[in-house]
Amino acid sequence: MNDKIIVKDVSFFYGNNQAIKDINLSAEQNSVLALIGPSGCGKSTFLRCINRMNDIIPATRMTGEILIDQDSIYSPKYDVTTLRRRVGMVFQKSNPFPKSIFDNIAYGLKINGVKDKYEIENTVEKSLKSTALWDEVKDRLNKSAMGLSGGQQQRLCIARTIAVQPEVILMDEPASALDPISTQKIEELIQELKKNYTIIIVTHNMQQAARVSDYTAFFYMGELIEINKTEKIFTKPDKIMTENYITGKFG
Amino acid sequence: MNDKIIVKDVSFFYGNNQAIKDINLSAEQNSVLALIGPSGCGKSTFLRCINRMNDIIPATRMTGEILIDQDSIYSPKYDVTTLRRRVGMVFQKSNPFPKSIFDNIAYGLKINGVKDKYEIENTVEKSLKSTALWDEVKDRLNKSAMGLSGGQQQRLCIARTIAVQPEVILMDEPASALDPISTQKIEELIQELKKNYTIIIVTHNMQQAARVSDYTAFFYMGELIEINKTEKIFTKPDKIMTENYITGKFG
Amino acid sequence: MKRKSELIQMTGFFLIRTGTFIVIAFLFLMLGYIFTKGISAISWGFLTEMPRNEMTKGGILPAIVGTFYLMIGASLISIPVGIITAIYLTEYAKSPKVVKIIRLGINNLAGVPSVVFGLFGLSLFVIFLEFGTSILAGSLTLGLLNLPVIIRSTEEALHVVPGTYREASLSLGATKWQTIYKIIIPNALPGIMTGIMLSLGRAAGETAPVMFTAAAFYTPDLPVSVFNEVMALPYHIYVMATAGTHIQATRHLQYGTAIVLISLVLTLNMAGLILRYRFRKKMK
Amino acid sequence: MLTHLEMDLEQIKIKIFRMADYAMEAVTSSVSALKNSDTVLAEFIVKNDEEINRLEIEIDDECIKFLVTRQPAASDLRFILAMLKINTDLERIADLASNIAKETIRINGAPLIKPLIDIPRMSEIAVKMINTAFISITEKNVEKAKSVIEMDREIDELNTQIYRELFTYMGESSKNISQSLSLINVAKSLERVGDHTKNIAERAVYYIQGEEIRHQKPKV
Amino acid sequence: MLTHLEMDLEQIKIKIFRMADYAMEAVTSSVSALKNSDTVLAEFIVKNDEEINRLEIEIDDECIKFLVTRQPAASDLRFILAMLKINTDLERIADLASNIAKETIRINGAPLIKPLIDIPRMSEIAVKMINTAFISITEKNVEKAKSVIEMDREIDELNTQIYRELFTYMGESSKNISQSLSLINVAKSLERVGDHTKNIAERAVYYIQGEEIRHQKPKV
Amino acid sequence: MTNENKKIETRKTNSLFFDVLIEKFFLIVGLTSLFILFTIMVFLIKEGIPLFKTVGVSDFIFGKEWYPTSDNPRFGIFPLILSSLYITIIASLIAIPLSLSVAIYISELAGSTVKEIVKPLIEIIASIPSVIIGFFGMVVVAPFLIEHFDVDSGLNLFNASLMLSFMVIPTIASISEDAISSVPMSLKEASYALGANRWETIIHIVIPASLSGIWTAIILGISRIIGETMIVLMVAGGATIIPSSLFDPVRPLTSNIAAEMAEAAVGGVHYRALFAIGIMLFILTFIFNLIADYLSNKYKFKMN
Ligand SMILES: Nc1ncnc2c1ncn2[C@@H]1O[C@H](COP(=O)(O)OP(=O)(O)OP(=O)(O)O)[C@@H](O)[C@H]1O
Ligand SMILES: Nc1ncnc2c1ncn2[C@@H]1O[C@H](COP(=O)(O)OP(=O)(O)OP(=O)(O)O)[C@@H](O)[C@H]1O
Ligand SMILES: [Mg+2]
Ligand SMILES: [Mg+2]
Ligand SMILES: O=P([O-])([O-])[O-]
Repeated sequence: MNDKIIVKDVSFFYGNNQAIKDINLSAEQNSVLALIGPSGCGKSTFLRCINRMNDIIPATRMTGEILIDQDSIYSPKYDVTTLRRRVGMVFQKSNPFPKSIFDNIAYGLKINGVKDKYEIENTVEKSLKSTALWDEVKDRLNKSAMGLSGGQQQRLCIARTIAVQPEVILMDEPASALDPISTQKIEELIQELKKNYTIIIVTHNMQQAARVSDYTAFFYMGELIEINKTEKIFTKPDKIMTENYITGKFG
Repeated sequence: MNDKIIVKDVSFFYGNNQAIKDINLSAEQNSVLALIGPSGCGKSTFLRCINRMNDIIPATRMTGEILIDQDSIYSPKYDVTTLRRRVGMVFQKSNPFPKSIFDNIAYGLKINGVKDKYEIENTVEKSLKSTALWDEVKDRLNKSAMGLSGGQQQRLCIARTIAVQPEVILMDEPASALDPISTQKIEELIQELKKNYTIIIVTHNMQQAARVSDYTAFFYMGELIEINKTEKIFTKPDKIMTENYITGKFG
Repeated sequence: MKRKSELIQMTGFFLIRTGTFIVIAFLFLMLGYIFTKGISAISWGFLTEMPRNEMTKGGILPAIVGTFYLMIGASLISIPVGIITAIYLTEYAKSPKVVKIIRLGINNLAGVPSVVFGLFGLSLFVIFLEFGTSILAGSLTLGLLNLPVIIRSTEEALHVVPGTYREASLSLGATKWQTIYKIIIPNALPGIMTGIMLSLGRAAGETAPVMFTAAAFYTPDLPVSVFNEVMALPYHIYVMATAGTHIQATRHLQYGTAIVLISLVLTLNMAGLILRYRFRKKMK
Repeated sequence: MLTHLEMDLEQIKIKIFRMADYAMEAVTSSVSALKNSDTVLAEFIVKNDEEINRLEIEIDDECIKFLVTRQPAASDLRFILAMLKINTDLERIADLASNIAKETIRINGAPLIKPLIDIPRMSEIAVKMINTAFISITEKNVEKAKSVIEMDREIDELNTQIYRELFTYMGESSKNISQSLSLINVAKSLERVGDHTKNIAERAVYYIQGEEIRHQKPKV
Repeated sequence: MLTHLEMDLEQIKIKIFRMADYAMEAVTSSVSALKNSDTVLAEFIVKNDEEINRLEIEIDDECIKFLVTRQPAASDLRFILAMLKINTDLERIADLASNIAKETIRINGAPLIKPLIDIPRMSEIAVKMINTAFISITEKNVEKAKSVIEMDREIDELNTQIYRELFTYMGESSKNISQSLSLINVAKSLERVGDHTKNIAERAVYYIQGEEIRHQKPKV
Repeated sequence: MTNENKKIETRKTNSLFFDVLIEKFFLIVGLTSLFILFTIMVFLIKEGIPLFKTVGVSDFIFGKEWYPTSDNPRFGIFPLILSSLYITIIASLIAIPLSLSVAIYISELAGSTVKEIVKPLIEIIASIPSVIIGFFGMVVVAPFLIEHFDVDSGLNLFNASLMLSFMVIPTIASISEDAISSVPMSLKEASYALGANRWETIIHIVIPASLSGIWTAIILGISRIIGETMIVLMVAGGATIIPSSLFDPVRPLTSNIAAEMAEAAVGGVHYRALFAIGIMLFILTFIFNLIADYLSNKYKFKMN
């Protein structure tokens, strides 16, 4: 099987508070996996386990194992900065650096040791093109990224992420702060990106999950209730909890 | 006709920047009117014209006329604080005062000159009941409102608004910061409230507009493109612009 | 490649930690030194008696009292004016230009060296208005000096009150003043108190302006009128340490006075900081 | 307490059940009109079809409204989709009943060439099928829905039987031809009512368990 | 560049057009098999119906997927709803074609009692109706869709005519009865093809202009 | 319903009038600060400018001798200016790196407990009256310098700079720290997510993003150093010479005013000369504050 990511018995604790419980799942290469569930159910926490972004939160603890390409990413010999380069992340609120558009993308390359100016320029252009941003910004590469619209900023953040050639892209509600039109653009982009990347996306918006993903995982109170083909989840989920959530008959 | 609100040729300027242009529409008594349109199209601006909340923004200007129950609310003899009591407003982010739950609701009564303790208690209970919050908070009326969940806070804000017996309720994306379950509760509530109030709601979420409203107005670049029965707008809009927006074929 | 950046990181962190350590160490060194040297001078008598024997004996009561008078006098000016100015700026001022100009004025007032305030107090209050070197002149000078402190911290406190509270209150039909009085000020109160505490501390510690406008090297009696000169703690330290006839003999009294002054100022500031901490936490 | 969503669904359910009642009523009455040569009743049935047509459009509209406003998923979506199609089937069933009534009108009180036994039997089965199909929807009972599909066999067989019988009649005397053709038509119509009911049952199964069972066995 | 949404819609459109092609093909071939007593072709048509059934389910699934994932509104929603129902109609048309083919098989190469003129004429009209209905969808042309509804009249008339003719034949000789019944059945089937196509056209109008025109004139 | 309505309807029209009145009153009070600033200028000018009837502007500024009380008084403040300048430069050189270390330490390195301790400590330094720091410089640092550095007097340029830097470190550190902490976590996360380590993130993302805030802090710090009186009065040594070594005693502008005001006859030339120095200080700090103001506005804009 071509499972890019395999998650085994993962639990995560904020202090004594267990945020996720014994999660087991796997994500196929070149597919989009959507994580849905009510607020606070642990979607973001789970996502951030995958690139060890939770490491930077003090007093937290993870148990279980996550394998990417069969390598255990929490093993001591796995370098966390390498992991994060391989597993890119896009956040809920677009967060471009207060630098020029060009430098925003070049930054990741530079800290990863790329020095060749030509190569950097090339990659910047390529990344902007693959996020359909090139035409919109090519005349203002040296202007501040803060001058872009919200949707453009978010696409810039995606471009910045793919510039360092990750294999997996994690997205934590990447479109929830955007208007419908920008949201649509991001969704189109995700569809394109899955040709080359394995994508895991957290979203509050069930329809968004339905639109963009191949698989959907439903979380509730820190537990994985159901993971299944997206179409199945949205037309005929196996679990009654999922059904109730999907149809809005919750609580 | 029982038009509660009639808007005639309303334009609004932030400095020299015209945010809305010659809006004409009317809102029926005891109906829900939804305002939809892309970000920055002037929905909030328009909404805030109706209770003269824009008055507090310096260097702005309005032209045209707004009638509520046939009275021109911008006429010099119309008292703006009376207007705001009659036209309640609920905001995007729930904003309870950092007081007790009880005091949050009592505040509006007190500033409006209600002194009778019994009357205040009565109204607090009634308002909480009509926002379906009473059972959830009746044992903690003297606890701080900040301890409520986001959705409860938003319902508290609605309760606070209806406590002063408005006739119209304006809502500016009242559920956009809430999770789906709380959103659903708010939507249910709106359906209930329309029995007694005339409601105008701004929403980014077209499906929300479809669900809760009787009439929908589509704004674009400060102009009112189309106002119509909600069902009509969502199945067979008259204007091609509306059609494109509704079906996500924009830009 | 990654090894190298880890090495750079270690070096950088080491330097930063060292720098911080130096600063903290210096603080402890200073406070520790002053306290160990001066603690023996502190006694009930030291705090409550008049100085004797050309101030080589006895207590520092007049300096303490004088400092309190100056603090209170300064507050009477700076607190009302400061708070009202801040409210005007955040709540009322409509034209951004007016706000900008006033705020520029305040910022510059804050930047005026205290010795220049001293000069100003001297020329306006002491000489021009003929208050003489007096509590009144000193209080006015310190009050003006403190004005920006109060304005700024009050402004900050008002700004932290979310704009949505204002909107919510107005949308319920409250007038502007009702909104300010019932919603905004109560919420900003801890923040405002912080400013008051900090400004009191500052008034207690300022030397240069007091030196020109209010302070006497020695007064035999406690002041009875606002037109009296007073002794003040900081000036007392300065004078005893530099100009007295018995500099070495009064060393431990100087340390003692320093302890009193430090304690006073730190208590006020601590109170201010705690208030601010609570306030910020609450506002989050 | 029902949510507005549940109330909307209930509304649609109530209407489609009313529609089913109309359809069953129409089938029963049309055959009894034929049996009793009751032209008046037959005419009433033809007329009443318009009412059913109106209801069909109403239900479709409500389903569309529900789709637009509720964005249903999972069982709610399946319910609406099933209703949209069941609605069409019911309307068609009513149409077929009105066809039967038209044959009665055509026969116009002439004495029947043979006592009607199998045709009322067919109509009974058809009505029972419709009834069972809708019970299966209410009870979310897949077995009941599948039993409807079984019952359709009976109807098909009865139809073949009637066809043969009338075929023989026609050969015996050419006088019989006209009425035989009418009766064949009636039987054929009832067979089609069965077909549509089978469709309804299949859609019920789809609604209940989200599985497509159409065309699993080759159609007759 | 097409968005994914437009691509999805296009995908559904392509499939439903393929389905329409199959249906037209089936109708034409079934009548030509009858005319040429081509039992082999008839058998092939019956067999091929399964392929169409498969396609029907596929299209339904895609429509449902579209509803779930795209939450369509306005014209997109009308399109999907129209497709869902048109799909059922097309499948039914193919069924009817296969019914015709089954009659051919039943006749089993026996010489025809009369030269077939009106029946091929009916099938021609039916195919033209289907074609026009789908052109009206592509071109969003309401007039064309409405013309389909007119054409259905012709088919109905031809059916009545054929029925009368064959009724006469049957009276003339009881030998003719069996084949006449078959041909009546074929004509009736074609008439129903016309009915379903009329439905398709009505749904096209709904898609194009969002207006319900079903049942505006009382049905025949 | 209508009954209750009426109750609410009988509202206070007079409160509206009250509102207008309050607004007017607040406006007047709000203008006080400007008025004070203006009055300060007026009085400084009134007392200081007449000096230039007797002493030329360039003699005043570039004159190398300051003998205000001699029979042939000379009022050249060039040595004072240089003293101020040197002290400012040296104090800044000490203070800036240390302040930034503290700021970065608090906002980026310290754990939450350590942070809650260190931050108040820094704010404590900020509140210690300068006279205490001066006192410490006099009685502890000066003897220490004499003992270990073989200098004639412990009260000198270096000691003053050291004490001044200690005084401004909290100012610079806490404003910088505010700027650094207000760099959104999301930016740092973005950097980590690209594979950067903490140091790279601090250097390439956090500092650049907070640079104008840090600059504001530095400018304000420098402005405070220039304006500080008591420390230099107590530990700078007080010699009106042009310093030639780090350990020369010096007399900056501020301490000069403080030291001599008491002995200057009101209205006399000496008195006016001291006010003229006050004018200089006023202008100097005014300029610095304008710069800081400009920077902090720019900074605010960027963060939005
Ligand atoms: N930094 C943290 N410290 C302590 N608890 C946390 C922290 N972050 C999250 N939690 C808790 O962990 C649980 C899961 O949170 P998480 O953010 O993963 O939920 P989520 O599903 O992403 O919710 P949302 O949809 O609101 O983003 C929640 O109960 C939350 O309160
Ligand atoms: N306070 C303000 N000062 C100046 N311009 C403003 C102000 N508020 C809004 N605008 C401008 O007016 C236009 C309309 O803004 P408005 O907030 O009404 O849009 P909106 O439709 O509510 O958008 P959104 O959906 O993002 O809330 C925008 O171009 C906006 O930039
Ligand atoms: Mg989250
Ligand atoms: Mg808005
Ligand atoms: O509806 P039918 O005519 O195909 O049974």
